[in-house]
Amino acid sequence: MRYLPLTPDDRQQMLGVIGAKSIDDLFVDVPEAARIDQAFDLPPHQGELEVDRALSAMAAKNTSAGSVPFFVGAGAYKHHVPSSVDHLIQRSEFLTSYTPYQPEISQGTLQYLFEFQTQVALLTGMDVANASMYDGSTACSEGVQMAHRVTRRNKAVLSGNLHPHYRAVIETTSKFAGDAVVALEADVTGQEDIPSQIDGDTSCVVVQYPDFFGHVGDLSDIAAAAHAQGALLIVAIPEIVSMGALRTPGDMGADIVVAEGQSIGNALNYGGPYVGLFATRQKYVRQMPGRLCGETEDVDGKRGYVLTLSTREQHIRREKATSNICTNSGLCCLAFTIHLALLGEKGFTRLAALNHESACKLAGTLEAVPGVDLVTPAFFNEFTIRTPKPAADVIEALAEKGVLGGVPASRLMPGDDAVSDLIIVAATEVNTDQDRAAYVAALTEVLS
Amino acid sequence: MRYLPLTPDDRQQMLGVIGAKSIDDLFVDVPEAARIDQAFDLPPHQGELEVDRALSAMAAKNTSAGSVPFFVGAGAYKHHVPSSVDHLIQRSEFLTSYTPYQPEISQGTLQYLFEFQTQVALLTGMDVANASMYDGSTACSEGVQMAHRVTRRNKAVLSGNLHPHYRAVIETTSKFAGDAVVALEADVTGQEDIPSQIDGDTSCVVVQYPDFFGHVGDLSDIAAAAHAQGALLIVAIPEIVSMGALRTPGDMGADIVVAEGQSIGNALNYGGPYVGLFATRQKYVRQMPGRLCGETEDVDGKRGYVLTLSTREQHIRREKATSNICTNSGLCCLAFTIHLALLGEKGFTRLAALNHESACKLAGTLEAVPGVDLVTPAFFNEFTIRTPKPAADVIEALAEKGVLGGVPASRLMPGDDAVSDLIIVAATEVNTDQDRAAYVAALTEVLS
Amino acid sequence: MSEKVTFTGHRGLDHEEQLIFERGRDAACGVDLPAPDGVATRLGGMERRGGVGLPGLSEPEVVRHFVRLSQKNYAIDAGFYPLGSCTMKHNPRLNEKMARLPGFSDVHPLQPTSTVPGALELMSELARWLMELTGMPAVAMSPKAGAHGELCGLMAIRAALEARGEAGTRTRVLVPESAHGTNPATAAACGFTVDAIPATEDGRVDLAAFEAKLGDDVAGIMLTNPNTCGLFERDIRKIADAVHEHGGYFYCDGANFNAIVGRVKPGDLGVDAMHINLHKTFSTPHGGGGPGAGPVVLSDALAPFAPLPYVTSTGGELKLVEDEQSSDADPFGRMVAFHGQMGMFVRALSYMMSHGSDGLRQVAEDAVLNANYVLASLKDVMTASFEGPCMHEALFDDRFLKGTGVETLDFAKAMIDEGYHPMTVYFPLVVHGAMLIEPTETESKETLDEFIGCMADLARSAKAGDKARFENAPELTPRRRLDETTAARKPVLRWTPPAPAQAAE
Amino acid sequence: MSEKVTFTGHRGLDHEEQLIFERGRDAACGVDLPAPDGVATRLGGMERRGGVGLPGLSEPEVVRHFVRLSQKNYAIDAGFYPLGSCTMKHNPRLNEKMARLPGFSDVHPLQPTSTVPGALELMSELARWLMELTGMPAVAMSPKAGAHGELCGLMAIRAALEARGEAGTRTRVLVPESAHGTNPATAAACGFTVDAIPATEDGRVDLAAFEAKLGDDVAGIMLTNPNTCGLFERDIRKIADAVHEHGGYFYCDGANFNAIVGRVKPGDLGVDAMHINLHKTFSTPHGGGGPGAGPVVLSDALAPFAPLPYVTSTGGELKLVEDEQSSDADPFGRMVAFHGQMGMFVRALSYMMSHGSDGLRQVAEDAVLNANYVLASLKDVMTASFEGPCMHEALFDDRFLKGTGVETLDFAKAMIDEGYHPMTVYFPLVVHGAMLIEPTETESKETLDEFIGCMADLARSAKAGDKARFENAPELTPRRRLDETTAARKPVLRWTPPAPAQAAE
Ligand SMILES: Cc1ncc(COP(=O)(O)O)c(C=O)c1O
Ligand SMILES: Cc1ncc(COP(=O)(O)O)c(C=O)c1O
Repeated sequence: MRYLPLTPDDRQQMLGVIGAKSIDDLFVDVPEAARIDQAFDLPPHQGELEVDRALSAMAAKNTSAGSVPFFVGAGAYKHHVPSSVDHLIQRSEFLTSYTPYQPEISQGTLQYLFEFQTQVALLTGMDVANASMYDGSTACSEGVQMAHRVTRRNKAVLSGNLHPHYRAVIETTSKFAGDAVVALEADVTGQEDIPSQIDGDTSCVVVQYPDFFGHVGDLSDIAAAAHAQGALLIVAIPEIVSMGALRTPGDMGADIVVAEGQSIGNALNYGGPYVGLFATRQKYVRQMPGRLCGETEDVDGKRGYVLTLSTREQHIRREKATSNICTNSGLCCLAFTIHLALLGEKGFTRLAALNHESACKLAGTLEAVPGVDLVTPAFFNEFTIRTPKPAADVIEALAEKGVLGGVPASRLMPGDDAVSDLIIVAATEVNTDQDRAAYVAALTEVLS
Repeated sequence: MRYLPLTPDDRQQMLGVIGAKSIDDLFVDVPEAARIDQAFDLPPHQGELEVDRALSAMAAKNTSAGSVPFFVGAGAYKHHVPSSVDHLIQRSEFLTSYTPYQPEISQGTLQYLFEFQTQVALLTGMDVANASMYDGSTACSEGVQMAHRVTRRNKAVLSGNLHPHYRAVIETTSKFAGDAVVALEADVTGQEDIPSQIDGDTSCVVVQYPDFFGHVGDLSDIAAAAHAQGALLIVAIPEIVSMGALRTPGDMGADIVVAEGQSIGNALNYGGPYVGLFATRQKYVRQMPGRLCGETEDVDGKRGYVLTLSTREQHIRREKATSNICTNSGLCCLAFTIHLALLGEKGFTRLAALNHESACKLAGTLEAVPGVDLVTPAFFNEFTIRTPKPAADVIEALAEKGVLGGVPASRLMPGDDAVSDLIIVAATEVNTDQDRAAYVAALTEVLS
Repeated sequence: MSEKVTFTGHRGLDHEEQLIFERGRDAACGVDLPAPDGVATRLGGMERRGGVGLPGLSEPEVVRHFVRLSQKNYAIDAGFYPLGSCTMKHNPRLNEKMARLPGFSDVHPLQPTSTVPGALELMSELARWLMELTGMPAVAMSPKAGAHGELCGLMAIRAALEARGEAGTRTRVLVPESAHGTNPATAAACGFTVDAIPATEDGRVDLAAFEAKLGDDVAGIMLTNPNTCGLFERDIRKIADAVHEHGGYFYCDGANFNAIVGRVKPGDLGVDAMHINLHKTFSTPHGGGGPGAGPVVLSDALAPFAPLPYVTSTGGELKLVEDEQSSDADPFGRMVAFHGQMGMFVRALSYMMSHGSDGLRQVAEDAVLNANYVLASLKDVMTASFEGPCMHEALFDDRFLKGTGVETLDFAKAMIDEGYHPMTVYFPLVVHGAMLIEPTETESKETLDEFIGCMADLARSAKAGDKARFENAPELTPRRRLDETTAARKPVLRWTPPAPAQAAE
Repeated sequence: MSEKVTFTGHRGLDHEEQLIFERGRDAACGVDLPAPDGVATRLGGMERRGGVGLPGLSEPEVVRHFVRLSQKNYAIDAGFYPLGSCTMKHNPRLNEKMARLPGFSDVHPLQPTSTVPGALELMSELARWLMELTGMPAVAMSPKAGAHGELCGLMAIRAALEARGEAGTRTRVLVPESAHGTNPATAAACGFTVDAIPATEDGRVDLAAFEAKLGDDVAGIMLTNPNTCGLFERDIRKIADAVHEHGGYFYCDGANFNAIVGRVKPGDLGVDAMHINLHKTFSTPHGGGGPGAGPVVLSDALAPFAPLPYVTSTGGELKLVEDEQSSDADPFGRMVAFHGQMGMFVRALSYMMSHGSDGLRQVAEDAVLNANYVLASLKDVMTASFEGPCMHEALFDDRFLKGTGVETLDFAKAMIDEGYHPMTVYFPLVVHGAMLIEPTETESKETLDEFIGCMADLARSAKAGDKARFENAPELTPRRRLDETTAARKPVLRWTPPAPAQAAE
């Protein structure tokens, strides 16, 4: 078996050194009843060629985003990732190392984490960021928990236009942690009144930006209202590319910013692995979840980096830790850091402009399809349309025509009749004129 | 432009340091008439996404070997290459370095070349091998030139069953070098009488093993006949995997062995880059073409490797060099070395057995197709069949049915009527029962 | 072997490397994007104010930067990395290739399910392997890492208690002292109080102490098996039965499943929930800290509460259940957006299929054999913490260093100079100055022999009083020991532009 | 910065690594292949006798072995590599990805041409770019590297002479002294005699000497432009005309086309044949020594003799011409099996399309600017061999080291300790102790400034008599200076199994 270096001879010799007669001697502590000798109902080992063929056949059954006009978003986005990103993250020294517990031989990982933290802080307009969470949704839930710790309160107010999965994760976590959640109804107009929901028990308000339907609006009033009550404003950003075009949450008074970083450097991967971004104000640093990398010096006075403020973490603080997270999204951070380094200021802002323009062009043509209404007057690269037929059916019919046209809001808000005719449509720099034309043609047909 | 680090500011500053007003000042030595200012009839720069799309569209027009039942050989073979091979050869330190002129910082390249040389010597049954030639055909031609140097004669006798491209390369080179070539007629039976062609002027005999039609036979008599006349035996091996199953040329008295190494570690690549293997007897080392890597010690007494015997080479010996080769097939050697290291003794011999078995199975079923004759009674993984219709038409008809069934001998021997009904068919470990069944079904239809 | 000081600070192949922020130039860029056409924007007045502050670099600069950074890292691919509890085994490149097939990597979690039958097939096939190997009837696939899997398991337990109306009373979770930090942290995050169980002299749960702690307020136990001392909990079946008798559930931390896969089915041990670190047992790469994946197998008692989403199969037809409305069961909620770590699923399945039923059993056997070989070879030069055979990792403590002035940390740092990544140190907490060595099954006897020789030599050195070899270590690395105290006291967590030169006052 | 000796021989991240032959075990294997079914063989009695002698290693061992070897190499991706004449520029990964598209990498050279229209399209598109950029009417695509391209060009010249009935008389080829070794070697391989032309004081061909050598027996001249001193041959047009007048042909070595692409068309200079190193000008990676590709552009005079195979286009329809029977022209023969370096063609076209017409011109300008910046910045501390602006590379000689006891080689080795790959040394032969620095256009000003600073510091050191810095260099590398003399005197070119212990006599 190709991954196992020990030969039968080696095994014999080693058993001899150990003083064991057979390998079974080493499993003596296993209760007899639990020792398995019969085979599993699983196939035997296979060569590369056979495994490759079997998995390739499975993969071939899926319609990949790059192979069709593609407009699906709602929390994960199809972008072009430069080829050097994937090349670099596969370098053995990045791919096959672990958490930088030994900083002397982990400066590579530590330095990119420091760069990542800086990038995230810059993008969100915040002071500091951690070295990643699993994804946007779990980062968001961790944000709520942190707000509870900071404010010593335990009620979170959630915008109704928060991604339903994010909301569900917060609700699930809060339910078991014994925390309260006030979740507003979805508001397709983007006009919900959040400030009125905030009271003296509120630890935090969670809003999404751009929101689930694509609306972009000023959050300063919400921040002010929250702060007035001693609560924190948490802003969740599912499409981090938007930060190349939009005012930052930091600029509008956010206390915690969480985001899904997938768009930069990472593939769609049917939902994971992704990378959760987590940023906050300097003063809250010691309440942050997750790993932090900090600058320091070695004994020769050379600048270097280490994991720091570990006393917040589970391996030191155990049940008093700020989070239970251990393994995070290391390699996805790296992909993010490299892609963003390639983009730089010019590339990142242009990428955002191209995304917005792609969405504007698409919105313009879809609006013109008879029966279709644009629900979101202002947006970044994602907007919502209302169709005269049930959105889920429309999307299915489009898929049959080879166009992946977006996400029916009903898929994520299954109980809510008010959204059954809404499609959330995303457009990015990868969409071409032909893609848009194909969408319009297919949609026109489906609706006629 | 993403690959160019200089900014307009940088350029200005640098011109200042140089004391030039504009970049044109640096091109003053170009005759005025030759200075170009008009644009070329070529598109402007493009982003990754655009280039990727354009080239992917071109690639998609080709039928890849892995996507169909595939039996094409005649000097290049479809094998499975383990994924770690391509991963490792893309490591920056291998991919973006050059000829190891500075051994202190090139031990990685030098050590694998030393391992490569050893592997090639073992496979061919020879004493020593060089660090690669461009491919099998050019290696073969270099072998002839070397034989001329060793024997101080200049007439080469070529078997008629030498790959026509190899023969053409030798003839072309020899024509301009002023050397004589006696090339026999192709002999489909594999019974040609070579010894009778050797005389006192003959510097070398070149035979292919297995030969162009797939025949395998003992070369000892040819070696003896050559040696009796003071000539050398050059054996060309287009399918190096055969060395896992067949007697080595070294074992049969060959003096120079050249081979195409593509099968191990390297993709089909529509014909290149490939890797030429070149092995010989110890006593002829100083007449070898190409680079050689040798073992030595550094000033601290540690074992290390260097390029050696460079006085044979063009950069030292100039017009007296043993060859004009400079850039060779470095990275293809590396792929070869890694793949063969993964295979090892067990894997390599089993791979050869599987190839042979695949061919035996295929030959067995094709033989049974009405009208088809097997021309080669003994073979390794490639054999020749005679079909009742012109082979070129049969192959084209098979391709239309989605089966790439081999090479019509007439494609490579266009003048020779005797071969117009012959198809050279290769089978390897990648062929499945389904592939074979598809071939038989398609062939039966085509011939009916 | 030189004290040579260089002008550039670089040292041969080892390059000093600044931060990208220190190298960037405004006009440089590492991508070529077309200029926008200038269509009217619809940002609703929410345009970004001011620049982002990102550095501009060309592609060659970016590539070189990250290549240089990589060269400052230790990695499995480059050397022996016996980091206990982390299972740093070989990461086959086939798995990377499979995960990058566009049919897996380039599909969106919310594109119509009808367009991704192969994705559902992959998840369901991986689930089948996991259930068969663990002998458990259900598996929750979405957790994103081990700790997240723990949370999933405890939530399922709590949901089951709720269904029984006992969530309010059963609030205590028993956690052995030797447990990984994520265990107590998770229990707390899930609203439980944590009650520590002491270990016996032989490194297992103290059965008497454990039984004494059982009671009506106990929600369950979180037990790691094989445990973090690398030992099989001999009384595991008794523990399971006892906790069940007392109305609690048995959460098993399966991070060490590597040691027993193919030889023991956790289902036979009375486990109610167990997470599996795909990035340990099934070799998805550790990637400098992640990502991982932590599917949780569940017993019949907990299966109904498995979180959303999940894939069901009826008559061979696969269906993705994403919301309560479509669920026949009682999912306790949702742990994450979308469906889990698909990229890791592909890699893990590729690994499992490569090994097959026979190979996975061999994996456990070789992992255990390698650990015992190290244990047997070093027990006379170092101090093994416990008697008898270990499972996949060998635990030593610092008694052999007593009086030498060398501490576990120094010993670890000296190993770095010798070309090794140190073992896990100071964990588990149940022994003093712990050194937890996990060789994994993908290391050869030759590698172990070299390692054993080196460890013996270091132990001899320490005993012979050669303190300098340890105190000054590491000396041969891109950086030497770093000042962690200052780092924590005055945290510098991001780059900031240098302050402009102060005007003279 | 430590003299520390280690037990293992490893030094931190730098591992000693044996040969695979020294680590192999018979029973180990790095692949899983199914057992053959046992069908009767048809080898005709030609079974291999005895084993091959290959070592057996598992996949993890093989991966680690080659990763460790890689870590002993310098590379462009890791640092500045100003190896003159070799154009060590950035190798974009996009090109690697494109070359691996199955439609390019997994197609066979002899599968029916009807199944590879995209391959012909790619070759013809690349040919179009090369012809347009060089201003030449034809290109032979099959040569496998620069030297092979030279051979192709000289064969075309000889074929043309043959067609004129002058092959027997025109046997002399003029080659400047400064030429790359492949030039004279190629001329000789093609049956010509080589006649060297001296250089002028300013590093160009001595026009008078050249003209004096012209005559009826001259087949042509092989002239490198820009030449190997990094200078544009100002008289190139005159040289071309003179050689043409005398009935000869002008072969231009285009290895340095990088310096002028987009600014000068060799076709305007009277060139008859010129090879282009795709692995230099168009950035296909150097791969530790290859592979490269050396297409040759041809003038109208030589085009009819271009070798087989080639692609023609009639009315947009592409056709692959593989044999004389199907050719309308007079191909001089065939240089290689199949159709050339397709994998390199894809990479080169990807590179060209990325830069475009505008970008390629910028490539030349930046390459020349970078070289002149180095020249201007170092001409006072080192000795520049020639006056005036250079093209893409700056040539220095060892006059500035006179009396220091430091030689060019020592200077180069000291650069290694400072983190650089040395420039090309002792080439070209026309100056003493040559140092040929080619920065390429993909290096930033910051990198050049750091390099210039270091070179100045080294020059100061040498002049200040700090010989140790040079003589002992390199000290910070995996190996220090190696004994090349013994290597050549008693060549050990392969591993051989250790001899069994000798019986006592
Ligand atoms: C015993 C044990 N439990 C739980 C975990 C947590 O797993 P993860 O890091 O994937 O969250 C670990 C990982 O370090 C572990 O070793
Ligand atoms: C000036 C010059 N001519 C010719 C060559 C030969 O090219 P290749 O190495 O591709 O055969 C080189 C390469 O080193 C060169 O620099």
